[in-house]
Amino acid sequence: MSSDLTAPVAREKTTGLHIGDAKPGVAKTDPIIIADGVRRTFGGLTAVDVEHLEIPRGAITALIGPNGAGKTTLFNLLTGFDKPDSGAWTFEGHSLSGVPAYKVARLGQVRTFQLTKALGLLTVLDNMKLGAKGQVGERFWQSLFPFLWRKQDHQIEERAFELLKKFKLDEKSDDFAASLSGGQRKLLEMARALMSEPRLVMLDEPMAGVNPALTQSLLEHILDLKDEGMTVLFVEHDMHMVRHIADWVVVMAEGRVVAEGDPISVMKNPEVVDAYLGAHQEIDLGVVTGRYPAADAGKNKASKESK
Amino acid sequence: MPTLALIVAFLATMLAFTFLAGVGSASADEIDTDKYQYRISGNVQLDGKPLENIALTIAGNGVDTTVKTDKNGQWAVGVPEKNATYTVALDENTLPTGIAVVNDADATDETPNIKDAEVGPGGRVTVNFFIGEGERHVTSFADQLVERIVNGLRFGLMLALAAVGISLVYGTTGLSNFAHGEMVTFGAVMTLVFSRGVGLPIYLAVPIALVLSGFIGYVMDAGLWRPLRRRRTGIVQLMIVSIGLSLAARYTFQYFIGGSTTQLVGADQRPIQLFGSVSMSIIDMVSVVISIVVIVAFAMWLLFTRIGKATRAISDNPSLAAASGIDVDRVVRIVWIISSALAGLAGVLYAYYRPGIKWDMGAEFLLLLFAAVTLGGLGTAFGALIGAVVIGLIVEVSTLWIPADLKFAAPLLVLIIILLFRPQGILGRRERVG
Amino acid sequence: MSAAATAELVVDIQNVVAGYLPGVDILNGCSLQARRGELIGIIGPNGAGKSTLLKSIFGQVNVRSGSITLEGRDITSLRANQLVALGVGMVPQTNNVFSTLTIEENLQMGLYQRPKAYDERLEFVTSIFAELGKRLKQRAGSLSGGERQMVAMSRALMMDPKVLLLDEPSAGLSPVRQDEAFIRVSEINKAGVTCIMVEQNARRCLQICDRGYVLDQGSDAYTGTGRELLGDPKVTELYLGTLGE
Amino acid sequence: MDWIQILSNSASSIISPATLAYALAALGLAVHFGFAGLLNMGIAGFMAIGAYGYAIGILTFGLPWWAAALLGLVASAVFALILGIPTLRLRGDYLAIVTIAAAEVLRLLFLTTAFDKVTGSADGLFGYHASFRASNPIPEGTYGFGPWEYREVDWWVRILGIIALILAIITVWRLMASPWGRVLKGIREDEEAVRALGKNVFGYKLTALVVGGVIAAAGGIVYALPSSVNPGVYVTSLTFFVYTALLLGGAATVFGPVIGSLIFWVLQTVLGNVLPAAVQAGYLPFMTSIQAQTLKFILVGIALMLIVIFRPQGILGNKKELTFVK
Repeated sequence: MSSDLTAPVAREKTTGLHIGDAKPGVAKTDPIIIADGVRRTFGGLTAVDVEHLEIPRGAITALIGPNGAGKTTLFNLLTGFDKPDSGAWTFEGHSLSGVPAYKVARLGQVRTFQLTKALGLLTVLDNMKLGAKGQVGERFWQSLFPFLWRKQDHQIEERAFELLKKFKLDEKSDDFAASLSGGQRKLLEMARALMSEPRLVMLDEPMAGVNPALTQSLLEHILDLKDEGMTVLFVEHDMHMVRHIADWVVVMAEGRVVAEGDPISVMKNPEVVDAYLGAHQEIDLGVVTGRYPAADAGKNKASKESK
Repeated sequence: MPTLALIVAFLATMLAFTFLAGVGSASADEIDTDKYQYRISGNVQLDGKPLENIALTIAGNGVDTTVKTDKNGQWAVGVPEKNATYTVALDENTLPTGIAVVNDADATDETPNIKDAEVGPGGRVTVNFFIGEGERHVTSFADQLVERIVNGLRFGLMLALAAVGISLVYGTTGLSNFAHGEMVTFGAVMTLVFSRGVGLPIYLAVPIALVLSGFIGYVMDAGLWRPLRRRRTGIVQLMIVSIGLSLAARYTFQYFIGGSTTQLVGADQRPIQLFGSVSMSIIDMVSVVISIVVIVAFAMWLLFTRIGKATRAISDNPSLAAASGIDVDRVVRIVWIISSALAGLAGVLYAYYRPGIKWDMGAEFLLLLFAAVTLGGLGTAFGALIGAVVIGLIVEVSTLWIPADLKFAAPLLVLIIILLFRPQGILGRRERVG
Repeated sequence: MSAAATAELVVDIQNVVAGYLPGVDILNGCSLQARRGELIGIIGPNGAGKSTLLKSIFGQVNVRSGSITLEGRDITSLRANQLVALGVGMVPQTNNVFSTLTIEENLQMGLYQRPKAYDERLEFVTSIFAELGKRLKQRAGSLSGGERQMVAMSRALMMDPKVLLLDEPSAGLSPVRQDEAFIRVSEINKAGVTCIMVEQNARRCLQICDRGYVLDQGSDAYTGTGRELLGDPKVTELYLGTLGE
Repeated sequence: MDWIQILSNSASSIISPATLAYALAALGLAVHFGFAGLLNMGIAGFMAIGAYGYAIGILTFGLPWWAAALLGLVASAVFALILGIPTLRLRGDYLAIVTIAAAEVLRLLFLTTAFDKVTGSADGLFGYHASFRASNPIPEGTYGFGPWEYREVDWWVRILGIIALILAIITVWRLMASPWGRVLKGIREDEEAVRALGKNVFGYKLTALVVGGVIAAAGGIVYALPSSVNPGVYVTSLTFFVYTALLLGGAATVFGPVIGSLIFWVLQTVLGNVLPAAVQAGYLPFMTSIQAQTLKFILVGIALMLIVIFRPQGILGNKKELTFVK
């Protein structure tokens, strides 16, 4: 079903996620994450300053914004990998402030990284098996007695193979993860995260460094997650794929949430246009800098409109 | 905070041990007699009866040892030098009440509890005190503190010479150089070779040793570290290579100078009393002046010269430095030469401070260097400078409360505790995840 | 612009294949030309190899085949300090100032190879970045993102480069600062410096550049003047059209 | 030169208490460095704790030898906890510096005259053999053949050493073949990634530090069993020698540390016999026999450099799986 060979089927977007006007900090009908007043500064520079943010359950939410907008820092804060200067947030009602990263993951909120962290000197299969939760054999004393964990390990292995097949990595299962290509590592990291049966999957730039042939299949995988009942939050700065798969878009700039909404309306939002294309989008910098006569610029605009 | 509680408990236990030991142990009647071949000994008696647990401090020529009498009233301390003078001070607080050290016959010494002991050609001397009823003579706590602080600054400045070098190397290349201690030893050993060996006067031998130290730095960079950098060897690998180098160098010194301690010319100079209970020999004073002058010159170099600025730029951001047209390899080579020469100088001064040159003298120095550099933040030369002075002070001042043979343990403990609160080091930066 | 189009070639990149890991090519057969006085923009989707192309000019990537020449001289795989001596300046995307050094020291590092020309070059640089002249003793680490970007450009300009390479000068800046950065790049170019700029903000980049290259999967898919590319439906589809329609 | 004697000595060193002690220490270090990626430079401290714990247990507390050995192991576990809780959050190079400092503090505490009654300060501890020898089931006499001919006491030491080593090997092998070992190796590769998968990285590192520390302490006890506890042994050089043995065999392997220690000591014995003999025979006229003994340590240093540069994975390690990941 999820193959890069079949043509992408447009899937139904989830709607009705918010209550009231789609503005920054809007309340959601069924939020999975609620964050309040989260601030993080790095030596005077404010990286994140989010007043209020809710992430809708059972939908795919994209966190977009230009480089340096604080997307990854917010990710790190929400997953316990960094500590905020102030603020609080909950995941499915559990307060997560000050909860260490591994406990956050155990609660069912698992993340991937922008720069892939495939464990290079472990085999692909071992990478996958590492992802499974609640393994008896991972406890110290039990690990010494294989009969206590062998059965569970086999079950985990089976599940790992299923996922690997789905992600077309099953033939690589005995190779060291270091031998995979960049795109395959992204896939492996995502598959590994799924081994823990998460309820919220957080993907930090899943498409960065992935070749276009793989992009389509990655998108399909992300859409599949939603179909399987998971919530997805991902960071991306390429709007192309955001429009394709996201049900909800949160736009950040300079550490703040500047806009929220469904992909279509967000892209029409002047705040977003500003954040992405510069404040005064209508002004042509070529004209401002005197490189082009105003008339030429107008012509260009016309040609675009005609399209 | 169970972590903190555990640490506090651990430290408390250690402190308790220290105090208990101070009260309880009694049989430390012979110290360093197997380490050094010469000795000062004595017998403390009151009207022919031996006094047990009387504390004596033997100082001079870098020795600073406290010893207690055994049940026969006897004590002995090993010292590194013969034909040298040491100061023996009896701690009157440890005498029975109402008893003090008194002057015999018609002498009018104001401090009869402090005596000079000259270890002659025979290598042995006996020092005894006249003890009877009388008024006590003690060095006040304030005087002791001042003396320790002066010594601490002196030691810290010397440490700083080597610490700024190891820090620069770390900053520019990422290498935690475990062989830096051997570069310290190298300077001392070369001075020995050219003064005692070749027979040059010390004021010629030292500069030659420093030039050779700088040259060794160049050779190490060109022959070992630069090729490894080219291969993009990882920092852990580099660190372990430096450990191998340290071992090889350390035993090479032992191969040539043997296992004993050898003194440089002038190590036996008499200290001159300066103020309070502070006294230094001419060489000590010259050492302090040299340390200060060299460190100031080094700081000027780093702050204001073109190469100095380039060095800081590389420590800050090596790839941007290269993108600015700085020949990183060349600057790193200069850093190696300078830090190696500074380590050599520290070695010469340390040889006078310890005193004596021994094949593994750099190894004991290295950990203090690491402590200093880590305290100030890895990679920042000025941090290392401050860290070194702090470590020097901790080493000396801590002996007011803890046994002198634990004085090198104190700064290492301080280091561990500091890293508890700032895992990235005092000036280190935390990196973003992901 | 028309004068620039006929001027001599400064940078000539022919069919470069390059990558970081053995066996994995990021660039596969990429070509690019810059003439004296031109402002070249390189755009393209994530992972297309934009930054890698810039790094291959600056000798930071292994170039496996193809050639890179500067004024006819082969500069493939020269070391950074040699390239600087030949007149190639680089403004990296991140970590582009010496944060523990003062602004003045940052500028001095810029013309490390010719310290005598400092006063003369400072005059030129402060003619574009006037505000820096008053804050020379300030530590670069205390500056905001936009100010750092200016220090970074100034540092690179100090060496009087024949060609200036800029890696996403707008990255991490707020919209207003982004525009400011583009205007500065334009001014630098007008002052006579050939510029090659990689940008994520494609529209802005194409608005000011003389010619643009659209990279896709490691090779140059489209090229033309900035205006042509802005108006090209295929380019819009591939890269520009994702927003603001 | 008496080649027969030299060969015999070298062969004998294969099961010498020193070799067994190094093998245990290197195995402990493999758990720390090879499998968990912890740059522990204080392995000498763990060995010292084992040795002193054993000797002090007998001499000060009057324990039977086996209880004293247990005391040494427990003490090393406690030391691992005290050392690990504050330091395991540190970056690799800081961890190295702190652990080497901690081991040195420990050595200075054993060396100071302040605790002379318990630690023997510079003299170390000796004369604790009675209970151990009394427990020896082997009747008095000399057994074995060829180079491996020992008295019953010496056999008893070796047998216990070998048993300890086999137990340690089985434990480490079981651990590393289990999901627990998988997590540990994952942490070595990238602890953030493993943390993101819900594993308590700190807990695993601490456990690994304790396990490796206890095994190394067992090495310290085996080292102390036949002779005495001398503070001069537990210097930083010992840590470096153990690293050499470990890297020689292969840091991320179970048998590598054992093989490495074996080669280390056999070579030490060969050089320690051949070099002085060569000097006496006049082959090395520029060298004294004391210098010849020093030369072998110089060679250890050079060997360590060469291994790390040219064969970082060791003899048994897989080139792809070399452990210098950071």
